[in-house]
Amino acid sequence: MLSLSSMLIPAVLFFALGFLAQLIRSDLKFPADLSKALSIYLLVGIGLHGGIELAKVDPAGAIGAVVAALGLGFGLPVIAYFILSWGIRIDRLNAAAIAAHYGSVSAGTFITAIAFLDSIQVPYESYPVIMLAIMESPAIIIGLVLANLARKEQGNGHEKRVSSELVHDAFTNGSVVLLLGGMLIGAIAQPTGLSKILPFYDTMFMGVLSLFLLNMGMEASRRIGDFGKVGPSLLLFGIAMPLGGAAIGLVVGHWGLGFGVGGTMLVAVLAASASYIAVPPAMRLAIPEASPALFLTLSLGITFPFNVIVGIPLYFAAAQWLIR
Amino acid sequence: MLSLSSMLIPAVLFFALGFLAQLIRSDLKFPADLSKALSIYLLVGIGLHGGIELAKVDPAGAIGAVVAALGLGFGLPVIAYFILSWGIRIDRLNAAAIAAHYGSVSAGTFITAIAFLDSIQVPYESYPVIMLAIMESPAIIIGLVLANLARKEQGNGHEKRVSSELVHDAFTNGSVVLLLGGMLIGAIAQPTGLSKILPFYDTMFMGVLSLFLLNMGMEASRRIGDFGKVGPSLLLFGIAMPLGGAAIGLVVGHWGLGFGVGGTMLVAVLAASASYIAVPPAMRLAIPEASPALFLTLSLGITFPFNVIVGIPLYFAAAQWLIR
Amino acid sequence: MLSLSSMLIPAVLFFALGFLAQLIRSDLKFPADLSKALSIYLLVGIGLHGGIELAKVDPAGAIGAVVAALGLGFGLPVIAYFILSWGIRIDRLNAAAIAAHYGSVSAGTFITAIAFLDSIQVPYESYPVIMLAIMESPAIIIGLVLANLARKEQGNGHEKRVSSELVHDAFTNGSVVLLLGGMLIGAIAQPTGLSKILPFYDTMFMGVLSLFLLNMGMEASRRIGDFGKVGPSLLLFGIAMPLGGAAIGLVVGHWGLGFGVGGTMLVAVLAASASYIAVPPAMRLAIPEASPALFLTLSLGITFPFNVIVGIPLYFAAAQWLIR
Amino acid sequence: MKPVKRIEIVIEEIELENVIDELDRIGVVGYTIVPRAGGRGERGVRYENLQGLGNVQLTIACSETQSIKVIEAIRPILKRYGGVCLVSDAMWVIHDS
Amino acid sequence: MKPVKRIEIVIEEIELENVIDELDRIGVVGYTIVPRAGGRGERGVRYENLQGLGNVQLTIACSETQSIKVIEAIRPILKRYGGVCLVSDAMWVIHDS
Amino acid sequence: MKPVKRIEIVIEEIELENVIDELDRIGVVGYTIVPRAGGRGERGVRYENLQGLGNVQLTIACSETQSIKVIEAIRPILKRYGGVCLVSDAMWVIHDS
Ligand SMILES: Nc1ncnc2c1ncn2[C@@H]1O[C@H](COP(=O)(O)O)[C@@H](O)[C@H]1O
Ligand SMILES: Nc1ncnc2c1ncn2[C@@H]1O[C@H](COP(=O)(O)O)[C@@H](O)[C@H]1O
Ligand SMILES: Nc1ncnc2c1ncn2[C@@H]1O[C@H](COP(=O)(O)O)[C@@H](O)[C@H]1O
Ligand code: NA
Ligand code: NA
Ligand code: NA
Repeated sequence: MLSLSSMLIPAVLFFALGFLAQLIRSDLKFPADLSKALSIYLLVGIGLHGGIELAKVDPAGAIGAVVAALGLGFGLPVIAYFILSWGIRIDRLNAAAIAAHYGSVSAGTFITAIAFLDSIQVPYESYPVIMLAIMESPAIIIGLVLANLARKEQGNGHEKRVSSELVHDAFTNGSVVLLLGGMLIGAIAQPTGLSKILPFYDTMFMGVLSLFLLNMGMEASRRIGDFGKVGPSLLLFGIAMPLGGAAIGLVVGHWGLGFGVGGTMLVAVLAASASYIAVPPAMRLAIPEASPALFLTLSLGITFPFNVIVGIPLYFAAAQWLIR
Repeated sequence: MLSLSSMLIPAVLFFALGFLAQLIRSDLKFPADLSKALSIYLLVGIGLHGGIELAKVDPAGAIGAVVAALGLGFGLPVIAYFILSWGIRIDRLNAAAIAAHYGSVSAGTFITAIAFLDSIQVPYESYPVIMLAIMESPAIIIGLVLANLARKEQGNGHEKRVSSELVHDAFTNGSVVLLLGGMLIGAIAQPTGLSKILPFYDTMFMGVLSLFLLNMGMEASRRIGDFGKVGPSLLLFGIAMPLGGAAIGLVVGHWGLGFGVGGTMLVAVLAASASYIAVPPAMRLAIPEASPALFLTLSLGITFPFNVIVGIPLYFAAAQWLIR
Repeated sequence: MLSLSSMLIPAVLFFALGFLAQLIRSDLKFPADLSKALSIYLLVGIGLHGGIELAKVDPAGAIGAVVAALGLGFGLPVIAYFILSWGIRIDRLNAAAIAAHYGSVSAGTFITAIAFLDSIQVPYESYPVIMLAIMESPAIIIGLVLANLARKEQGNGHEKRVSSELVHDAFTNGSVVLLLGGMLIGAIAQPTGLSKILPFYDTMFMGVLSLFLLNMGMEASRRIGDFGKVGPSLLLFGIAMPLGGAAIGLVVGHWGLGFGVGGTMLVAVLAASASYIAVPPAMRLAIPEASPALFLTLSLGITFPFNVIVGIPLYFAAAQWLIR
Repeated sequence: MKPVKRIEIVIEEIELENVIDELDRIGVVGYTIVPRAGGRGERGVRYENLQGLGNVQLTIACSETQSIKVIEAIRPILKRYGGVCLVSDAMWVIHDS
Repeated sequence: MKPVKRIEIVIEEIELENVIDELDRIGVVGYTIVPRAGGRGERGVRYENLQGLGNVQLTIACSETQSIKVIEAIRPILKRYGGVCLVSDAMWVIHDS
Repeated sequence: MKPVKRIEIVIEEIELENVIDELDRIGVVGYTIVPRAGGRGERGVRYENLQGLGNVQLTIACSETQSIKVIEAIRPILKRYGGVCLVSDAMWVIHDS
């Protein structure tokens, strides 16, 4: 029942519409610049909201969230890597690239989770937004470290050192800049001025999300063609990993951070989600030996739809069950 | 007086501004991706509104509208075809291509008509939106059937069968997907969630329309250069056909469907309008022998401006006169 | 204190964020079509607001503003030209091109000034918007006249007459068309219809400005690389000229037009601002011998940031001091 | 470096799908697409627009034998819908990946 | 297939109108435009931007005799505004439409 | 007109920066970029998207000696990331600016 109603929140329905449009081979075109524009708006908007909320709460409280975010950001990709290379036995370099995606987060999934909580009117803590911003980057570093270890073993000369340049790229990533920048502005901007820009970022937020998800549905659907290349065991990983991540997230959110149902569920979503915007180009550059057909299909074609349609209500139900 | 005030609704003024800007050869540029974005927004928005309204009314009542839409969608292109090939005596293939445009509809004209009704605060039925979605496709099929008959007569081998592929394209057209998808979401989405995205699709709707019409005014103006190629009799057709279509639409709306002034006028607008977004590429693919200089100039350069500036207030006055 | 609080209005903070993002070489991309879309929206929006306000006030009162705008538009570039060629002694053609930029205006700076006044809740006259529209063009003509004089002296054959074509381009410039068009529509459109599009142009205005300034911050930051080519004396000009212009604007606004603090400050901003959208391409075409590395770096890289961060609060303080 | 034929095709956006189907049919794997192109020819001016009636520029590097197949496959489409197809010689920098 | 000259011109967006006027003057009908290009040359870096100071890539296939006219018409513009113009040989796939 | 080599490179958007660094290193000043390209090759289909995994088309006109340096600099990148590099002959219309 929860699950069904959640299927029917507009965000999910627009995602499904886009997925379907592509499936029936509609000639519907969604300009790439439009989805870039929408994602800029969404990142700034979620940052602003977060910053405004955070300015109200105890900054000390944020420390726990920061530590948890770093823990998850560095821990999850390592777990994913071992499952992939020892469990599923795919080559180390693809394992490292995929692991980086699952260690990082998907802002789209996070915002959809917030749309879910809003539509069933459940409150949530403001700290998870910081975690979203922090968790973007660490996994990228881990991914490269793992790839270099793998290359060393294989003894091929292509080690690309974790150069300052690469760390720079990971932390000056466009998404991170917009999220942190938005949070800072939300926290320090002069109130009257802020009140003048908020209608833009408030009134339109969920509507813009609906168009963004329409497009992401189309992109997810485009990946289906590569399911063959991915193979059953990896496809299974694309569903098992978010479930495992969510479990860890629930523990961290509830016992680690003492969040309520809303906040705990959001931490689960962060841990369960896989990046499909920031990490793919980073891994393409850092681990060219890895196949985008694998990591994009898993993160965008499997895990993202799974989280949006099944995961979010499921993690919410789990959070309720934990905190009853 | 009605006509003058209608000239002064912002939608029309923005159309005129765009038309003028092009006429005076301003260097004003309107990015193609922006107009694609605006039309995606407008189609989803009109669909959503329609779906919400339709969820409130008796679904049985929709059946009449569906039947009427199919009747108009299949009937109007045939009428147009005979006028063009027997009356104006242009070659059969161009006749078929042009006929398809006039059998289909223009969402831009329909939404401008709604802007007109809103600004003079006249209510209207919700069924015409379904008709808008349904009437997009049939004319495309008819156009091809007519073209094939013509080709057979001319005995040139290029018959392109009304392949399942072509029917597929006609019905999975991007505009249709967005309209029907929006309607479905509007009808079934969970209310709280819907209330969160509506501000985006409500508050901004008429404003977005104003920018869209600014661009359409520019595009219409661009067609003037081809008036020479079109010739006086076809230019006359571009004004006579919408008048004839509107007359049929008034009859169908009033006596056929028993709509009020608003709804009857909208049916007239549907019948009077010619497609300039969905049908041109379909005809370009299906009837390459036909000249875009003819069908685009007629639908976008003549009929669209005529309907927006003269037609809409005229059809409204006629509907008032019918239903006094 | 005024200056600090002004630093903290969101408009300025977003500009700073964009500037910083580029400075730290973030991979943040801002689609060119998006900034074109935002500027179309902002120009129409500011025009509409202006037109609505102007419809309320005494049209006779506008005459003074028009005269003042023409005076500043024709006078400022001449002043700038003499400072550049006699004072700083740069070649005449670059002097002419740069002068044209400083004689014209920056809508972005003007709108940021309005954001500033709104956020400290200071009222302002509606006439300056007309001045904004009028001041776009004259400087372009002056720039070319000066360039031709220079070419005559140098006796090189490349005189490009102030052809009707060029005057045409100056006055049919896209920004001018959108500003004047928006003003006209705001003044004459039917009220109910207008009330339906205003939410779009009101609610979102300051938010859209924030994204536009984010991008302009990035663009300004990009110019830093050319500071070397510009050299210290020209860089100084980029700060001294707006200060001088502002002084003239304050005199014109207060004694010439009898405006209050808000209006006087806006006239100062108009005189202080340098065009970085409309004039660069015009000068590139008219004076190809001039280096974009100079005029773009000065107007977009120096004067625009200076006005947005330091100038606006400064000119406001000066206006307050004048009119206490 | 190995000598190849460089085939440059300009067609309408809406025809691209058909052309790619043809390439698949004759086994041509590689091509580069530059979308949002405009131009002018016998059929008048074309530019990127809402209707998708603009052009795309398609570049194909292939062996001479393949190039002949491509040309034969493309010619009827050009005949029917217009467009241009230019063929020239080039050297392909081999990177044996 | 008939031999033609392939002329490839890169100029600033804002000059395009002038160049097309020149082509009309010398009777060149066909050309292809790729807008939103960027690049670097003597005059520094250019990229698509709000001011329209980016580049466009213009491709013209024409006879040798026409190509000479085009080059003569384009040269002063290149001299004044910068840009490049490359000329090479190509075969035009005829589709006698 | 002077004879030059026309080098046409298609690579992923994200690699562009590295390639330009290489060009700077070997002293190549001029190039033209056509962004937002797509295509297909050994590594499957690519198109402009949110992730910036589309292609860019890079055109370089330079002397034969420079062309050799460019090719040597580009080859390892192509080997590692894929893409194509075509080299052909062209005449550069000199405008001695
Ligand atoms: N001579 C030419 N040189 C370059 N491009 C051409 C030429 N002729 C046609 N084209 C391109 O091919 C498209 C279709 O040509 P057409 O079918 O002749 O109208 C035009 O829009 C141009 O982009
Ligand atoms: N050697 C070259 N190879 C390719 N394109 C070039 C070359 N030189 C210049 N260009 C293009 O022509 C434009 C103008 O060049 P310039 O006038 O030298 O600054 C540049 O922005 C490039 O797009
Ligand atoms: N034979 C070809 N002709 C033209 N472009 C190609 C060819 N092969 C590859 N490309 C381009 O180079 C990109 C990368 O190729 P690849 O690394 O083989 O996947 C593709 O997306 C195409 O844009
Ligand atoms: Na994760
Ligand atoms: Na119709
Ligand atoms: Na000024």
